Amino acid sequence: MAVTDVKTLSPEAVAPGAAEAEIESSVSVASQWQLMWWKFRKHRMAMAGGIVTLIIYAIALFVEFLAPSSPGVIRADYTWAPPQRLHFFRQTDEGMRWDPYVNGYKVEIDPEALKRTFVIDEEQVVDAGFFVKGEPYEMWGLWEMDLHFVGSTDPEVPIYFLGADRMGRDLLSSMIYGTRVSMSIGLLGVFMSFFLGIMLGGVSGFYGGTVDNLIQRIIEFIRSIPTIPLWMGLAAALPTDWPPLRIYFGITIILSFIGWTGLARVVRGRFLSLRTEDFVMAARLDGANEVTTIWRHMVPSFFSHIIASLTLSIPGMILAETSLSFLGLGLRRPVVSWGVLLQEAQNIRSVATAPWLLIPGLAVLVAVLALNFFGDGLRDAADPYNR
Amino acid sequence: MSAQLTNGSQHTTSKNNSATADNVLLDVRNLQKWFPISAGFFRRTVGHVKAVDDISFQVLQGETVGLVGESGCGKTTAGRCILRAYDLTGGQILFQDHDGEMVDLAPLTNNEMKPFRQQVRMIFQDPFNSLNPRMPVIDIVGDPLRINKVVAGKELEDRVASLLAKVGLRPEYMRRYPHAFSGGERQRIGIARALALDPRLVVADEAVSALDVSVRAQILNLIKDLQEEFDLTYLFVSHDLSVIEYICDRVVVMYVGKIVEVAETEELFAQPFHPYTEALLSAVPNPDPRNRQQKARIVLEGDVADPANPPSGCYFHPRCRYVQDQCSQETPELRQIAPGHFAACHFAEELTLAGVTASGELG
Amino acid sequence: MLQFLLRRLLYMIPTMIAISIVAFVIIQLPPGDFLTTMVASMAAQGEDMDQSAMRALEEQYGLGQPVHIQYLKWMQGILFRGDFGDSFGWNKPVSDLVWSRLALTFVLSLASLLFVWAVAFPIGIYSAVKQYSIGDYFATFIGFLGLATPNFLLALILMYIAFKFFNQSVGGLFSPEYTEAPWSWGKVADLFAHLWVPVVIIGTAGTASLIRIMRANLLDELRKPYVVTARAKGLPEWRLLFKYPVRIALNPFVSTVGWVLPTLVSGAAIVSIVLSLPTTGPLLIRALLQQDMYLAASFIMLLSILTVIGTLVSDLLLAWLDPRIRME
Amino acid sequence: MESPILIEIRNLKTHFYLDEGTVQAVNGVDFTIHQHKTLCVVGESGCGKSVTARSILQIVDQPGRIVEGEILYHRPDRLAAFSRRDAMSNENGSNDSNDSNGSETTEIIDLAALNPRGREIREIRGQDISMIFQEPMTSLSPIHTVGNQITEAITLHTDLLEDEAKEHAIELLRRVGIPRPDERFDTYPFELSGGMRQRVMIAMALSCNPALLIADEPTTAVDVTTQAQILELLEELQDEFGMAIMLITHDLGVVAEMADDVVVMYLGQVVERGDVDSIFHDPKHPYTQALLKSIPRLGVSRNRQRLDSIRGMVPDPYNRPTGCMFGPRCDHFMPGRCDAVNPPAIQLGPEREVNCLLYEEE
Repeated sequence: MAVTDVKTLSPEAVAPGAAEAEIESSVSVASQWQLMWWKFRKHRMAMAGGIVTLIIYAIALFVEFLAPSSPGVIRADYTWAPPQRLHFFRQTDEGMRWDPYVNGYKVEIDPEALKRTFVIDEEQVVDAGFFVKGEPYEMWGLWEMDLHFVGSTDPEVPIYFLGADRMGRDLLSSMIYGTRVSMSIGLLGVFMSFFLGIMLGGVSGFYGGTVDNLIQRIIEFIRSIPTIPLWMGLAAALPTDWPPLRIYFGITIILSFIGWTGLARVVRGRFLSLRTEDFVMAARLDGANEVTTIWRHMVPSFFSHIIASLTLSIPGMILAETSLSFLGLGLRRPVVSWGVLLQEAQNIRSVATAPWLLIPGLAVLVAVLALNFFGDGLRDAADPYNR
Repeated sequence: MSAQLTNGSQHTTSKNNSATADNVLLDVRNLQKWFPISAGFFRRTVGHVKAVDDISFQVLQGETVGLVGESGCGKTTAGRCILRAYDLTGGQILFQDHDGEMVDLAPLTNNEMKPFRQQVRMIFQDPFNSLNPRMPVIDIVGDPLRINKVVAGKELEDRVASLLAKVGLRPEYMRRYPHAFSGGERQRIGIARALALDPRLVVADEAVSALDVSVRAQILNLIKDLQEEFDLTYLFVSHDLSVIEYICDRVVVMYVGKIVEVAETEELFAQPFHPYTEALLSAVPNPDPRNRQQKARIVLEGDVADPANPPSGCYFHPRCRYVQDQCSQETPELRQIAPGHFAACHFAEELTLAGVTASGELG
Repeated sequence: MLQFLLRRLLYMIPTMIAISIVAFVIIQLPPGDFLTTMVASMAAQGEDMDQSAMRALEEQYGLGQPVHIQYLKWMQGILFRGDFGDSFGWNKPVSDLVWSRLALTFVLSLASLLFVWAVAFPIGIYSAVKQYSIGDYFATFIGFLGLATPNFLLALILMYIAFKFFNQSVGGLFSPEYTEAPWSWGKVADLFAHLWVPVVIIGTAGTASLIRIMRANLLDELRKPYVVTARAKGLPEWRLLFKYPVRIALNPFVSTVGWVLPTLVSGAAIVSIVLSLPTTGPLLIRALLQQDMYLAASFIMLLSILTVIGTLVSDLLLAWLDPRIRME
Repeated sequence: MESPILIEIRNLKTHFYLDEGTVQAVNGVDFTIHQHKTLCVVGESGCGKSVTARSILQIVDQPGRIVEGEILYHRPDRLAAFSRRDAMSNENGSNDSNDSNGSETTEIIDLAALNPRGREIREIRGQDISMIFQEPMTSLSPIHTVGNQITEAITLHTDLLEDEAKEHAIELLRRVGIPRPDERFDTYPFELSGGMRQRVMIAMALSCNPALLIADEPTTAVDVTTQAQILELLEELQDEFGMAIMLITHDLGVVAEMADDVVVMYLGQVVERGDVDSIFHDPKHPYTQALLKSIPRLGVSRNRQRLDSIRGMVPDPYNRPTGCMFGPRCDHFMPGRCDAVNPPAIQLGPEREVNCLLYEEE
């Protein structure tokens, strides 16, 4: 099937032999979305990226259930506790048996620095399990639950699959909660810049002339300012006494303030080139008014490109938020994002003592990579009629 | 056709067009279209490309008028102005309404244009760009019907089916998208779209230029057949003189935004009055190797003038082999040289120019 | 060409004015000012500031006046006296603080730009000419990885590796013995010995995207008919490659300075904070947190102007390279 | 055909290997080009005429390559070639080309067997065989001056010094009818009109006095009056330089005006070949016959008889018919024969062949 897809896109495609008639006609009546899907499906890295992206967003959706505990729980007696590996099988007299557990900690004193450090004690066993009852939470803020995907069977003894930070907070739980914030801030920022970009780019591209000229100058201007200093300035402008949620929205607005320029350029470019397309003129000559021409003919022609550009701009947003929060200018606890978590690793001393604090960076890396591959594939598939 | 021959005398320039015969469908008067050239930071207009500069001609009911010239002569722009795809810089486009009244399309707003958009339709050059690739054929051909609320629902489907059958496509293909068709078939879809609203005037802009030789004849024949069947009037824009000769009753020759000659096809090809027309005819390669030796080809010097910066006087004078002093100073008017035969050349009467004889040789 | 240069210079004036306004306004946005921040921090330590002292400070810094007056005074100082106002936090004129740091930022950004080009150019060409080869896939993969890694994370990882396995610190731009020393050849050499670490870190993301751009440009050019013409002349492949498609693909490549430079300056700011380099970054963030108005505004403005000038230079370079633009 | 053979193409097959399948762009083509003659290859888009031309110079675009066949180049004596060059450099020497008519061929090279990136083929490109293309705008580098691009071709194949080459290039520009050639030497292609650019291309192609000039649709992108200029120029230059011309076109009018010999192609195969008069006045293959009837002719079609069109359309390259390529559209289609056998070339006379079963002798 995949082989015939592209074949029939060639301009000289004609009535086929009887054997191929069925496949042929399914391609003949395929809409642009079907053609795009067929094209996208062949792009392996993009498919993989898409799947990973979906998984990450699924995690973001079910954080309360997936996280072993809440991200804010401070346990001063577990400062910088190292990660505990989850063992699935336990050695017993009758052989290996399914019974998840982790090894406990013992405290060692570093004789030189006179520092207390935790090390894994192979002797101790802490029982762990899947679908365990633990700390109660409100699922999506709607109903009470206490079921956790994975965790310690004894609520009194915490387990740190990915270690603890300097205040004994569980890194894994924080990271899972951070997924929701980091992934959604990108999405929200992108939707806001999408709105601005479509509006201003559309006006610019469709009407042209003075308006276009003005908007173009503004875009050029915004793009010539280095983003991080600008973002830093704007982020520092957010009052420190704002509640976390308002800060969160403040940051999305700041991120989209610059993000829209890129999209506006794409939209404008599309409008400009479409305006001169013959089929758009044909629609006008059919008697279609401006609104119909735009919505029925022009927008569908670049909508897929816009979706691709949107996908490709989410990673930028995620990276920007991470950088700002890392610097202490973005989000602050109790809101956790990957950037907020990475702030714990800001100086070499903490990194040296607790290298696992860098793990949220890995989450950023995976998410951004997946989105980039996904977006790249979308962009390639966005124009199925490319001759 | 003979009726139009006698009518030719009424076909005139702006000077003496007081009378309009009943069978004048389209009367273009002093049509002008200038495109601004802008430059600099503030996009100031620094000049104009005079794509169409003051042209007048008429199209009679039921005839095919050819608009011919080289690229950049303004023939496509003129066609699009008549369709009101562009706003005019100046002039009138008088179109005979159903009740016989002449209506000027030039000042109409988009809304006021709507009833006329049904009567004046267009066939595009490029069969690939002119069909929205994201729409199935039924929408492409049916949209004009839907927008103008002619028919809807099942009836619309039937109408599209019969239109497709008319242009030689299988009606069952109406759910297909353009990508499933070849160039020739797409051009048929474009023709079906143009015919959907029972138009009276069809502007065909290089309708066969992008097609392969073997398909071109099919489409030319189709265009001719449809004219008979639906009593259509064509304005046929093309650079290909042999196609023009085949399909047109009357020909308007343009050079750098101006009309240089208008005549019945047969007369124009047999006895041109403008040196540019002569050169054009002479440049067309003759598909018979035996005529090669007899032909004294006129090869024009230089290139087509720049419409943003045309030469003085007659725009053709720098390339004309009969050029006189007068030509660079005075702009020649389009005037009647013989009945129904107009040319814009100071020396049209004095010159004896070569045309094409019926055997295909140059006389 | 001269006319082109003049026109471009003229375009810069409104941009510069707009930048100065934006920089100033951003700093004014947060409620309160340096004094309230100071009072708040003093209050937190249980101290009190007396009213008359506050009034005197307010007077001194002109904080009571409307914003536009403050802006105009500030601009006046800059334009006529090169005076960027005083830093509240440091109690020094801003101009004493910015220039040396700005110069280092400039050196760092320029070095990063050169690094980015030097790396992206050959790899991009290789990737395009050997499309779909293993090397191409490898470059593409590394490119994506580079794009996905935040600068500061790379800095942290490098620091960790250096600390853990080589037991040395990679921060700073100078060895301790040169930090306070006056400029000398030794210090310059020391600077270059330290420079490569931040340059590599800052340059990674830019290199990755430039490789992709170079590759895409060159692939486009390689398909153009003039390549066939040149081949039909009998040119050897390598000579053909460098004289025509590479040379033409260079133009869009050069024009990328326009957006690569702001990214590099941004990257330099954040990496400097992590690696504690004596550039604008750490000082800017401190100024922002303290609402040290003139210092922060001056930094933002000067950094922006630096990139605007960089873009201008790239435009001129482009015009020099491409006759179509030059003769427009 | 008294003129000696220059290029002999035997069973040439050039295929393109794409993800979607193999396109047999050229599939078993045979023909001959004679010295000092003009051969026109005519056919519709996708018939493989352009790929055939590019195969001769081994400059077929990437996924395509020659898979079978021979392209035998009978290299004329270079001494004769040099004498032609001398004839050219003393401008006034008008019609010297007849002198070199009898030039002996010293070696025969199979171009199809040469390494496409090797030295041998590069020495032939631009020197023995040169080429001009359809779109003179994109076929010239936009950022190098025309002088630079012509001079490069000269210095590449001769040992002329830079300023001698420049002199020669200006001479060539003058010869192809470019006014003020010494000024135009330093202009960029975008400053010239389409016709002028095509002249520059021609000047470049003739710079080393080739034995064969391949012109791939040289007038398709230009206006009819410019087309007349270019064709006239080519004829003049052929008289003067004595090279053979292989002209690729879809325009039968151009063929009638220019050709000595004609090759008609359809879907990657030759369907008919012969001298120009017999192709136009005694066409044998149903495709050639139909093609000639389907074009409107100036003067002739004035009496408005309907054009005889060919039914259907050119099949797409992945769905080639079995047997005769033209079978599904042919009026003389013989079921069971035409769809079973790919018709072989049938000799009708010297240099006159048709690939059609109708002419098969029982």
